[in-house]
Amino acid sequence: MPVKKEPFFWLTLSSAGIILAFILLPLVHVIAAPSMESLWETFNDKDVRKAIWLSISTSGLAAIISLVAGTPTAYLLARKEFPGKRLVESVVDLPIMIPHPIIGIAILSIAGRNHWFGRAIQSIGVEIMGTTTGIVTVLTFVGLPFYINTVKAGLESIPERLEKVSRSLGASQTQTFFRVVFPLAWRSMLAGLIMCCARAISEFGAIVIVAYHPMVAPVLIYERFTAYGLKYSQPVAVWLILVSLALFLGLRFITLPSASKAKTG
Amino acid sequence: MPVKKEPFFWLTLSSAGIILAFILLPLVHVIAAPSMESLWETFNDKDVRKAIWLSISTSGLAAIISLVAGTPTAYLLARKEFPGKRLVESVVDLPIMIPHPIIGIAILSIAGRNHWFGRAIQSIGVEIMGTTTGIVTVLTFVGLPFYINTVKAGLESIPERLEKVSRSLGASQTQTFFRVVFPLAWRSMLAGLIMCCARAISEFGAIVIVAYHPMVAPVLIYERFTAYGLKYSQPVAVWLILVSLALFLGLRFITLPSASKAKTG
Amino acid sequence: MIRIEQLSMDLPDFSLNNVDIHVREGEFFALLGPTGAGKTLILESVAGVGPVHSGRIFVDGAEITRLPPERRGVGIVYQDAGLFPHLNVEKNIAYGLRYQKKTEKKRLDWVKWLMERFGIAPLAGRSVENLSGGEKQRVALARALSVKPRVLLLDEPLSALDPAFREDLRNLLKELHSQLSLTCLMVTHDFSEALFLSQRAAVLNKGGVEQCGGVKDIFNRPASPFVAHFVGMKNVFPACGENGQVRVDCLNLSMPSNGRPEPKYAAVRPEHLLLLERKPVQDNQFGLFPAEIRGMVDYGIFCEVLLDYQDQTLVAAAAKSALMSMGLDAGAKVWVEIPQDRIHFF
Amino acid sequence: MIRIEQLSMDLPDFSLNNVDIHVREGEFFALLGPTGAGKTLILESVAGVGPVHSGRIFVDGAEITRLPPERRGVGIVYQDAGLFPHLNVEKNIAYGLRYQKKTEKKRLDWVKWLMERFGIAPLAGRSVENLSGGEKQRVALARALSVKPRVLLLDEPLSALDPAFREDLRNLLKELHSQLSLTCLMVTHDFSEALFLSQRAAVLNKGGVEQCGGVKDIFNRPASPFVAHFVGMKNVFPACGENGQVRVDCLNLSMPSNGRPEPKYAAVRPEHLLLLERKPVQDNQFGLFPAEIRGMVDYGIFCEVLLDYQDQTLVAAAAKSALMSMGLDAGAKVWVEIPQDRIHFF
Repeated sequence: MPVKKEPFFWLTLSSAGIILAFILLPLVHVIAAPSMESLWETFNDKDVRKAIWLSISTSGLAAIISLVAGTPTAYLLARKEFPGKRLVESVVDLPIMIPHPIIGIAILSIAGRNHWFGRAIQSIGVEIMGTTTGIVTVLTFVGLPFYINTVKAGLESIPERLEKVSRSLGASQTQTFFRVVFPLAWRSMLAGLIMCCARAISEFGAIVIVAYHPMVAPVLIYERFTAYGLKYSQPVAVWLILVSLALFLGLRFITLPSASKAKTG
Repeated sequence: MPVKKEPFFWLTLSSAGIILAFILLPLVHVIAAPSMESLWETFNDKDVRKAIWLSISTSGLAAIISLVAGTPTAYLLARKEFPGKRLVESVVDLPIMIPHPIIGIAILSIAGRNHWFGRAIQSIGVEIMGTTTGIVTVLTFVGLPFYINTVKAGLESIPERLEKVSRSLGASQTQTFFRVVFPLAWRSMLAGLIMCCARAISEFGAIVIVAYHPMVAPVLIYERFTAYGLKYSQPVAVWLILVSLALFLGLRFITLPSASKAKTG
Repeated sequence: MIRIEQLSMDLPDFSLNNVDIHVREGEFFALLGPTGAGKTLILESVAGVGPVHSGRIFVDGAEITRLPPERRGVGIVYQDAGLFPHLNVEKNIAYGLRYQKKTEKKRLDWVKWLMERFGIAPLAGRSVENLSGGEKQRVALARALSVKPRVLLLDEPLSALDPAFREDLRNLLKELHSQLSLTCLMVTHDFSEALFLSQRAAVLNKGGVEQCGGVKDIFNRPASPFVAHFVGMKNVFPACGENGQVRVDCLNLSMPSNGRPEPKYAAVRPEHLLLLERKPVQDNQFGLFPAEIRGMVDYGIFCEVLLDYQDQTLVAAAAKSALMSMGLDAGAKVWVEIPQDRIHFF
Repeated sequence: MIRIEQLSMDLPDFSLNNVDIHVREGEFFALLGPTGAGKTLILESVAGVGPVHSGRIFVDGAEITRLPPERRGVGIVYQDAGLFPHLNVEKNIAYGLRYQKKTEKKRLDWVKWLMERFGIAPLAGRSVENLSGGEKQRVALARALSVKPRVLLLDEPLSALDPAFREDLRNLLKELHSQLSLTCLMVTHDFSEALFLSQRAAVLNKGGVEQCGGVKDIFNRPASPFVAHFVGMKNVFPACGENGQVRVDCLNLSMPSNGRPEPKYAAVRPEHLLLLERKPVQDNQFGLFPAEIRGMVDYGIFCEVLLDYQDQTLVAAAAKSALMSMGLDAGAKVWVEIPQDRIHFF
């Protein structure tokens, strides 16, 4: 491009550079800071392994619950027009905007004995406070919007016409879903699962209210930090970052082909 | 629609109902639980007002920093094609996926004396740990991706052709930005500011590491919860929810016209 | 075979009012109308994949208004083919056979036969994404016919195709219709397609039926100014009749009424207006008058010529080479002749 | 006035190779070519808003290759008008005047004059979103001319318009060009636009210039099979010449060479092929042979007729009513006559 660059161009470039440095510098340092030795030691620490595993398993469970409960809702929002649709969409987005400790407080409030819902679930033996159930509930609450929004966008990109043709060929709506919609939407559903999982793994503020114990990884990191200081929390952080990055790369990998398709098409 | 409904249809409807209940029930309860009296009392509590104000002001500052630093970057990502663009986009998205306490630890790590950056800023008197500066840094870190992604999408919807025409008419790139791009993009920039603000207000995990004091509202709520229990944290939560909801409604209000336009256009 | 009774629907930006249509067994029926006239909505209501607010739909004498689409026995082919992008050609065609009571072998034979019949056997394993428009429509047709529907619905099946492919597929549709004695209901905005393919037609305008009948009849004898314009009779003038004569006052024309005593309009096709460089010798000729060329609209090889005569605008059509050899351009004066037998009164 | 020298660019899915174009002062020059031939890229490189990988561009003798767009004095009008949606008609037109050394009053007068000249004065306060396509292009033209550019670049200015508006704007462009003695460089894929508007033209194909010269010259004497097809000479056959004769072997034609001794191709326009129902009486006529109609492509009032003669395919064009009155359809046998003076050798 032989046209001379304006100051404007250099401004955009330097602002991008500053932002990249701002994001990468702390993250790279926190990964690079601990010695291999301390990383290895942390890896052999039973508590750390347990916490990371609890983080992964509860987040995964939250993602699966989102899949089961969220897919039909995403389909409804992608396909049907109805009065109040924007309101429903707003409610689905709500958990993104609510401060994290409040989410924990809200969930605890209705799980307690002074709310009919709390009494109902306690009578069948479900306890929220300080249990894995509670953690999964919190993580589903924060992860669900990410799943629904991702899958909704994916479903919207499938022409409704294909479903109409399928039904005219003799398939019921359920059969149409599994033979036409699912094969075309599984990629966005997988992306939604990962988004949901990643959001769930990163949660701390709501969990720390509902269940300090059993300890998920972010809580463990927080505890190590408050109890022993920065240096002792860093190795645990590295392991959790690696899990997050793996999810993140998986997501990029899954969305990459469809994004490049959208560009050329 | 006289065609008979399938079980599939009722499935989507009931799943949507369950999800709405799951999200709304706890939030409505947490708002409705405290008595007017305790709400008023909390409102008169100096600490509460100070914390909420700190939350609002630091989030607002983070949003403004995002505006200044993020707008050129969003413009670059929306307009230019360059090798490694996807990588830059991935880095910008990173803060969304990193567990919140780790963000705090990462920022603290490079702000300390055993990192050149920490020594550099401390030598000019900038302290991160336990300061408002630290809070703003953390909130900028978590809010920036939301601002950049929103503005980038907004800029992409403005035809580049308009800028080309403007320049052929004698306007420089900077003049073009202020006379063409900004008037068409200010709505998405405002939406980006609000998104960034809302994300920042909801942050807890990263702040609690970097700066337990001065107390932002989520930290105050957490402290009241751990020190005095659920009942004493709820009134504070109500006030913070109201702030979040105001932002949320503002966002919906701003994005509504452009969304309906996109539908008919 | 298909009977639509008092079909109505009310959508935010469109409404359909009490449409009655009857398609006979084995007939090729065309639903004509401009874009946005509600043609596709009618088609989808027959297939059961669109909204119906009131009215009833019968196929083969049985009411199907509330039947789910998969139990209606109605095939549908859309303008954009609507092939399943995740299935190859063969699997697209075989899609509906799972719901038919047939042995695996019979199914395979039937799909094979269909692909042979539609000339797409060599494409069997190909992804549908890379097919040409014409090939896609062939696959869509084969797929719709695979389940032997009682009725075939066609939604502008030719519109998205290049002119060359269009003719191909048009011939194929004509063949299929006569060979398989299919009952077809086709939506189109192109009258020449209807003229070629269908026996009867209905012209829709603003959510209502404007004229219904034999397609040649509509073409030659439109019953309203809208239909006249739609079938290409672009010159429409008010007319009146008395004393065994019909008159077009604005053109100073008068002729025997021939048993059509009360016409309201007279219409002529652009290609039936003759353009002459100078006044012919025999002076007392019928329908001859001077006009000025206001402009020309270029359609490639041929032009539409807009003519001003007194307060009237006439539209003529002529080959560009003829216009060039006459040296005609905007502003030129010409003589226009309207042959008496080309005027349609209604 | 505009001189483009050895312009090249390499994009992921397109490349432009060493294009040389020279537009003289006051000339209307057309850049012709099919979609994707790189026409708009050339235009944008002149305006300074597109990439240039090598080559040089001069306007008025001064090199502008590395100049920012706002200092080039080049106006540009895009196919979709590219109006600023947040400004009304008047403000769109006045946009560039801020960078001109003029008093406020002079600016207002000038904008007023422009709006009068372009017939858009009544729209001054209107939002540009609700204008018709033709009105939008008028505003875009007025805006481009408001800053008195040395050169006006037009990117398919007529393509997005309805046929009726198209003629309007075409006439306006012609008027403007002669009245203001503008230097115009227009990109188009429609040869008839170039024929009407421009004096000289260049035909682009696959990123290179295929033929350049007077536009009538290109129309009548295309120099390559690509250009022949592009200007509508759809019948192209190999030819050869010897002993003062030129021959088209595949059609068994032979005639005096008239000083064009070594032609490689012979070409005829479809509208110059005559279709006859039966063999005419005088038998020894030139260029007369029997053919079979393979198909017809319907273009509304008129048809292209595809003809098979031995191994060759010929394309003729005729009015649909003429074809109908002859009763011709696919499969029919006809006689085809090629008038000797209609054949172009190159």
